[in-house]
Amino acid sequence: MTQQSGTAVLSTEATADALLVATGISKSFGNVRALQDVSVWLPRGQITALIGDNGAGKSTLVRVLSGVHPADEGSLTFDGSPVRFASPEDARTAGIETVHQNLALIDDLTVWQNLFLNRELVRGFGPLSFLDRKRMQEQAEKMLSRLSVNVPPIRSKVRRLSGGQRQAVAISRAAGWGSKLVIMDEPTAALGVQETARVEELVKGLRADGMTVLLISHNFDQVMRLADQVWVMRAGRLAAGRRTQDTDGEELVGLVTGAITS
Amino acid sequence: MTQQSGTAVLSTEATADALLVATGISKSFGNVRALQDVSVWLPRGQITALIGDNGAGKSTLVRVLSGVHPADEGSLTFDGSPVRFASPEDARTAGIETVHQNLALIDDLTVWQNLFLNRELVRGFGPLSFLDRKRMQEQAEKMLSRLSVNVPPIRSKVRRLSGGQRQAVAISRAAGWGSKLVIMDEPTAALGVQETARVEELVKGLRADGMTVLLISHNFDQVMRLADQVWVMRAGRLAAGRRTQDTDGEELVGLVTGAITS
Amino acid sequence: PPDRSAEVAAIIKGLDNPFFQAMGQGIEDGATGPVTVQAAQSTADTTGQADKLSAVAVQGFGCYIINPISGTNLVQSLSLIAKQGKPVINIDSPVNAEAARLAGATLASYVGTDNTHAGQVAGDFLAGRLPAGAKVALIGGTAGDVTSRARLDGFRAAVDGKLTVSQTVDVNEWSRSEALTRAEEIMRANPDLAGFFVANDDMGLGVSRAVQNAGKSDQVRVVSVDGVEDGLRAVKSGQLAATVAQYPYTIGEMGVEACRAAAAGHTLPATVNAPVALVTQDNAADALSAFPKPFEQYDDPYRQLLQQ
Amino acid sequence: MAEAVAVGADRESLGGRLRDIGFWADWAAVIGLVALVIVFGLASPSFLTLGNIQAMLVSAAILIVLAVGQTFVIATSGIDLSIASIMTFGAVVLGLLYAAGWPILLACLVGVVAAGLAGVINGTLVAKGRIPDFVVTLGMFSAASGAALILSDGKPTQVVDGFLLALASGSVGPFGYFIVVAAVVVVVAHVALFHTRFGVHVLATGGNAEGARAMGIRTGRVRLAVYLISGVLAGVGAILLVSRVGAAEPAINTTYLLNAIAAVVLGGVSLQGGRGNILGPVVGALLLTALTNGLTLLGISQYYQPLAVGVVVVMAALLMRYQR
Amino acid sequence: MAEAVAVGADRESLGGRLRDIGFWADWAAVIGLVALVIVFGLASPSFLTLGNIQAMLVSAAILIVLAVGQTFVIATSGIDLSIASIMTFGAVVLGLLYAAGWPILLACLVGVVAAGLAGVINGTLVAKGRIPDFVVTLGMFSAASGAALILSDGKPTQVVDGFLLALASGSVGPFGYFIVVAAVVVVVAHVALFHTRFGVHVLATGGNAEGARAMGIRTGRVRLAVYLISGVLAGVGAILLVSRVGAAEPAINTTYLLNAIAAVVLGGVSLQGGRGNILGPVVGALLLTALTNGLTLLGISQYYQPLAVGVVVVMAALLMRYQR
Ligand SMILES: Nc1ncnc2c1ncn2[C@@H]1O[C@H](COP(=O)(O)OP(=O)(O)OP(=O)(O)O)[C@@H](O)[C@H]1O
Ligand SMILES: Nc1ncnc2c1ncn2[C@@H]1O[C@H](COP(=O)(O)OP(=O)(O)OP(=O)(O)O)[C@@H](O)[C@H]1O
Ligand SMILES: O[C@@H]1[C@H](O)[C@H](O)CO[C@H]1O
Ligand SMILES: [Mg+2]
Ligand SMILES: [Mg+2]
Repeated sequence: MTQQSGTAVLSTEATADALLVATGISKSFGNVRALQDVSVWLPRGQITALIGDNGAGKSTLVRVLSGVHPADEGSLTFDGSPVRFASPEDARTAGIETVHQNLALIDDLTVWQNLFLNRELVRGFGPLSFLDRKRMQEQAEKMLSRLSVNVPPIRSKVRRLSGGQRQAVAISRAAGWGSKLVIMDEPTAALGVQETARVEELVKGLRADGMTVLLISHNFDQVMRLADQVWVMRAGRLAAGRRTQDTDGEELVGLVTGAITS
Repeated sequence: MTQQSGTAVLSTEATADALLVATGISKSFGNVRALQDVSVWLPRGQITALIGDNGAGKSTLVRVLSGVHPADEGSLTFDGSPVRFASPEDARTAGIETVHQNLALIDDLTVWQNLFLNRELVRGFGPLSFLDRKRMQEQAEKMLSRLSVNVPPIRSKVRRLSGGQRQAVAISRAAGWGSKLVIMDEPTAALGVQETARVEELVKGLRADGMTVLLISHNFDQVMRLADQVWVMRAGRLAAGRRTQDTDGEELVGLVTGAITS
Repeated sequence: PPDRSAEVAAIIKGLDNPFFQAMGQGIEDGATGPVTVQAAQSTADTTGQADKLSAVAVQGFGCYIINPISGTNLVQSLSLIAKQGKPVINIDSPVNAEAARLAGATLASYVGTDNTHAGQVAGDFLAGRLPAGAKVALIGGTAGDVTSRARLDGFRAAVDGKLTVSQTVDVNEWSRSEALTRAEEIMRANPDLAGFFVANDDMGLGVSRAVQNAGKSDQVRVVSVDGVEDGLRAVKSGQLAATVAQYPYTIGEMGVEACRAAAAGHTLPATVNAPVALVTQDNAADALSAFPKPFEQYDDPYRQLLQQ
Repeated sequence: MAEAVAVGADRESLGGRLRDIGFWADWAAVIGLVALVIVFGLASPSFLTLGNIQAMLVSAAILIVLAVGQTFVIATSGIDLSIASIMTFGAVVLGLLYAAGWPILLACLVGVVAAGLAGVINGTLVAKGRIPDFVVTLGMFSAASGAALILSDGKPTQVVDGFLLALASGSVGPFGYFIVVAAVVVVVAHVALFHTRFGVHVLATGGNAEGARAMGIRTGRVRLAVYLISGVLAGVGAILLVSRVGAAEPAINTTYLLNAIAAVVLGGVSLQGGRGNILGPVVGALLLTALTNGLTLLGISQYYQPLAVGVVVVMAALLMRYQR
Repeated sequence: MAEAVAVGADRESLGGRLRDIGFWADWAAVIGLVALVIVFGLASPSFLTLGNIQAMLVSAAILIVLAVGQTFVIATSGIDLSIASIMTFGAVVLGLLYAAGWPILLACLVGVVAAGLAGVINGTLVAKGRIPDFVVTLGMFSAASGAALILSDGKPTQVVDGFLLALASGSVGPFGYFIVVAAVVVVVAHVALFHTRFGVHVLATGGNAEGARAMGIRTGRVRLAVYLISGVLAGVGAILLVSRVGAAEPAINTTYLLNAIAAVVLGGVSLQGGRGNILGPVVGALLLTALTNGLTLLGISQYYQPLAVGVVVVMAALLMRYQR
């Protein structure tokens, strides 16, 4: 199974069918250079994985793509046109939904309120718009049932959920908005077998629906199972890119650790 | 590889060589019955895994064993004598160190201060005991170097660490106190390949040093690699117990999901 | 540092009360040269006032005027001034003599009104107007405030055996709105209440408002202390039955005159009584037109010294 | 069918609630108020008269308005220590404009605008300047009372005006205008907090600002808005205050500051933010008002009043710790 | 060799620190103080005279002692709103015992013990009663001032005593006893916070109480201890206060409450807890004292003083937001 070397190396030159192209992204926090000249692209309608060791800069890249942090340098092209995301709202409006590593759930709000956060449904118009609770609750039920085995009533507060249940809520939220790109930062790290399987199904379902997915994962088996393409980061830099069919878990480990270069 | 049925089923009757025996543990939070009549035991000097789906009650059982929550019902025997842990300090004094799922790190303290939390070294005596910073920093360096590839200077604050780095600090702390039992609640969930491998080495090292380990994990490959014995929980109850050599990943999945009963 | 030995520094009590504004104004108007007037942050700010006196003391003024919040709070700072041998004029509230002696602080002169006396004047007035045994209630300023307590004590002593004091409440920070609320409640608990004695005019105006709101203007009389301009107006219009005017303006003015007299080498009288006048509807018009000065003749021994 | 199930579930959960100490804890302020009303009602015949109840409501009105403003700020995990001095500042502006001959309605409006502006400064420093709420509003506490003193030169201004007089003494049926104003503020605030997107964003900002931001909520604007609300309500409080005492006074009332916070806390709103509740603080304000009212009616020595307030606050909190 | 490297690393990090705005932010209070000293020193020739500096230090002493107590509480993410009224309560106890003929030292001791007991009540309610700090101490703010009024019957007690007089006016070299007392408190507090296990546990409790508990730290006891410290220091403040004003007065000075918190905040201690610093609050207290002193020397109307305090607090905070 193991192919030695000579694997097709992915160029950082974007192809025409890329949904998102990031070029030369750098980002520092004080003295910490979290990202240095990172260029990646995500093929439209495919699942791209982003892997790398702890502290490699994966979450930082995710936050740049989703508008949380502005990049210090570099540019983004999304769906054919250059974009600058000044805020997460900009990225969401453009069609990028993100499941952050820390989930971005509001503990004291209910499950349905979290699902509709900043996407609340209202009745009326202008200053006389009031929340349409009933409709949100109904839709929330549907959004969750697609995914989870063991989700508590949608009216309970998120604070009461177990780690896995929380993850399920955050993923349902990102998947629920008919967006173009869904970014998931280690979505199955805290999940049990059944939930992990469900999430993997869901990710495949998103692709089947024509969505593009960026998946951060430490689980290389999962990456090999799901992804069409893989970017590898090491210490803040892009280390390599591969089509999944041209690589295997062993090579990925080597690229992540630096045992194999390029 | 796959053995069908007829596997040796582990009795919840403790054997004489058990380091810790928990009998009939129940615990509710308001209306949520997180644990119901759970009896398990941990063989001395071995690695025992605890698996189960999200919300099965694993973390709650860990918190009972480590003195964070008192059990509503049930009893504990540790190292041959009955114990009641009124506080985490009691459990630590008895020789139980825990890596909690939320890590229990203090963000605004340094790495070395976290490693020595509530185990601070002092000079002088009585009310005139002052912290021996130098000695703590030196020892901290040693504690960490055993484990981690990518740990920042021990004088930096924990707040600045990445998820994986934080996990590494919490694990080093639990492993560093020559305790009898080390409990780890999903210690590698957020870790990269290299760190995961290191942690697994460390867990084996603890066993080699004669310590007993209780490992909570969703990763069944890891469980099969490391553990000598496995307890399976489902919805707050003990579902099954197995010696690792008598089972396999497939059976574990079945037990966790409830597809296989007993 | 510049030579300020020809200048006067005054440290007075309050910050946000017309009583002390008038006092400050009197000090400034009475002075012939530069004066510095500073006040404490509130009438509970004993140490803050002491700090201010210490601060001006290091500047070497030629004369100091003090209106202490309590009998002893300025004594430490006074001992600093004593070392400079500069005259200190005590106005309004007196410094505790024993404490001053222990600290080695000497006072050149005291001019002020006795707050207990002011309360007595008010008490005599109400006792004269109301039938024997009529019910009155007392409203004081911040609990524990020295001036408020002296006024209330004086009032109680004067009406003892003549009127019935049904209730006493204190109002935090001498707040007009809280005084109003308390007065409403007291009237409700005591439907037969005939009068209020209120420890200052500002609160007195709130209490008279409560009386009006309750439609009891004919039945309940309000007397307060201070004689600030709004108070005098209220007496004139009948909202207040009377106010005991203490002429803070004149007290301030006499304070600077005392400084001038001391500078001129005169020996000052130990104690000078500032004028106190009971202002009722009869003389309110006169009082208003003379404001901020007293409308009756009064003794000013300092001015006499200066005119010699 | 699905409907029926949902309703059934709700009913069950209501029943469950009543058996849960958490439910009672959530309502600690109400229980405290009821207990006080019973005790005082038995002890003083005047306490439960219509007149006294009306008067209590009137005198609670300012505190209610301030507590509602404070609630919005606290729900974002902020705190507004400047609320009472902004009220003073608004009152002084109102009074000076009135004294300068402006029409009363315009003077009131500008007073509210001035108070709102002070709120905007708070909000801007908190949101854009990223300074902690406590520090900003501690600074504004000083600055606004200083501004009030400077503008008024330390002197109160009499405001004797028909409109304000009517506001203080008039009523709709048994309810004084003050109560009507407070009720309108309460209803609008409740709707804003629980039935609009803005309200959800306030709670989200207070619960997990970083998470809210990641979801695209402009937490800076939310913070600015709550301080604006708090400032404007302090301005409304200023109108009521001037109308009540017939004068605009530069003295700050620290009692209002501490009581406005105490009312919110008694109302079960966590200072951690993320949880809001409008009716709780209203009940808290009523409780504090009833307490002083009752003690005054009973003629209990004024020295015992602060002690009683302290004990009640702590006792209500002892119940409240079982809050969910 | 290992030594040499460590030292080198430290040196480098000091150099790095100076280039980092975070370093300056951490020292905002010091920078503010230095700026004030320069401005006032130029504007008023009396400001930098020995006499004035001594007077400022004396007048800052009480505030410093209270701010140190407040710092311990804030480091556990609590807040003590009752500190000024506990000081008043302690002063009244001291005064009454003195008036009853007790020896002065015993009266002082019992005053401190009484204040410490009030702190223990705070701590017990916070730790065992699990009531939020803000609520408990808001309650105690009322209760302690009520107790002071009841005990003293609202009357001040003259305490004219040789020992206290000497305390207020005596000095060791150029340093008044007040300054010596404050300095001892500061040094002991610094050592306790940074060089003992207790100090680490205070910071851990404030930073992450749940985590600290999981590590076996008795966070309840830690909370109790910080309120005890805060109470005892309020008692020490009471001795200084009585000594300074020559009387035990039952009216509380609310300036101390707000200034003690402002000093801590100016000193760069986060109200979120988990971070502590003793010298910062001391500098904060000096800054607030120097500000009032300088404005008084310049003869600026007292109406501008609250405004100036507010502006300085906010400006220091603007620098502080770059804090690390
Ligand atoms: N807000 C921040 N401030 C300072 N440093 C940061 C911040 N966020 C990230 N870093 C630093 O940037 C580097 C990259 O962190 P990042 O979280 O992107 O890593 P990661 O690849 O997601 O790691 P993990 O697999 O552990 O989640 C780390 O050294 C981290 O400490
Ligand atoms: N402090 C608490 N208060 C209320 N409910 C709780 C609390 N802790 C846990 N629970 C509930 O108890 C149940 C068991 O939770 P627990 O965290 O033990 O699960 P777990 O097996 O560790 O799950 P995961 O794999 O997701 O970590 C869940 O339903 C959870 O919501
Ligand atoms: O004498 C003054 C005035 O009456 C003032 O109104 C309040 O404080 C008192 O000390
Ligand atoms: Mg990450
Ligand atoms: Mg768990």
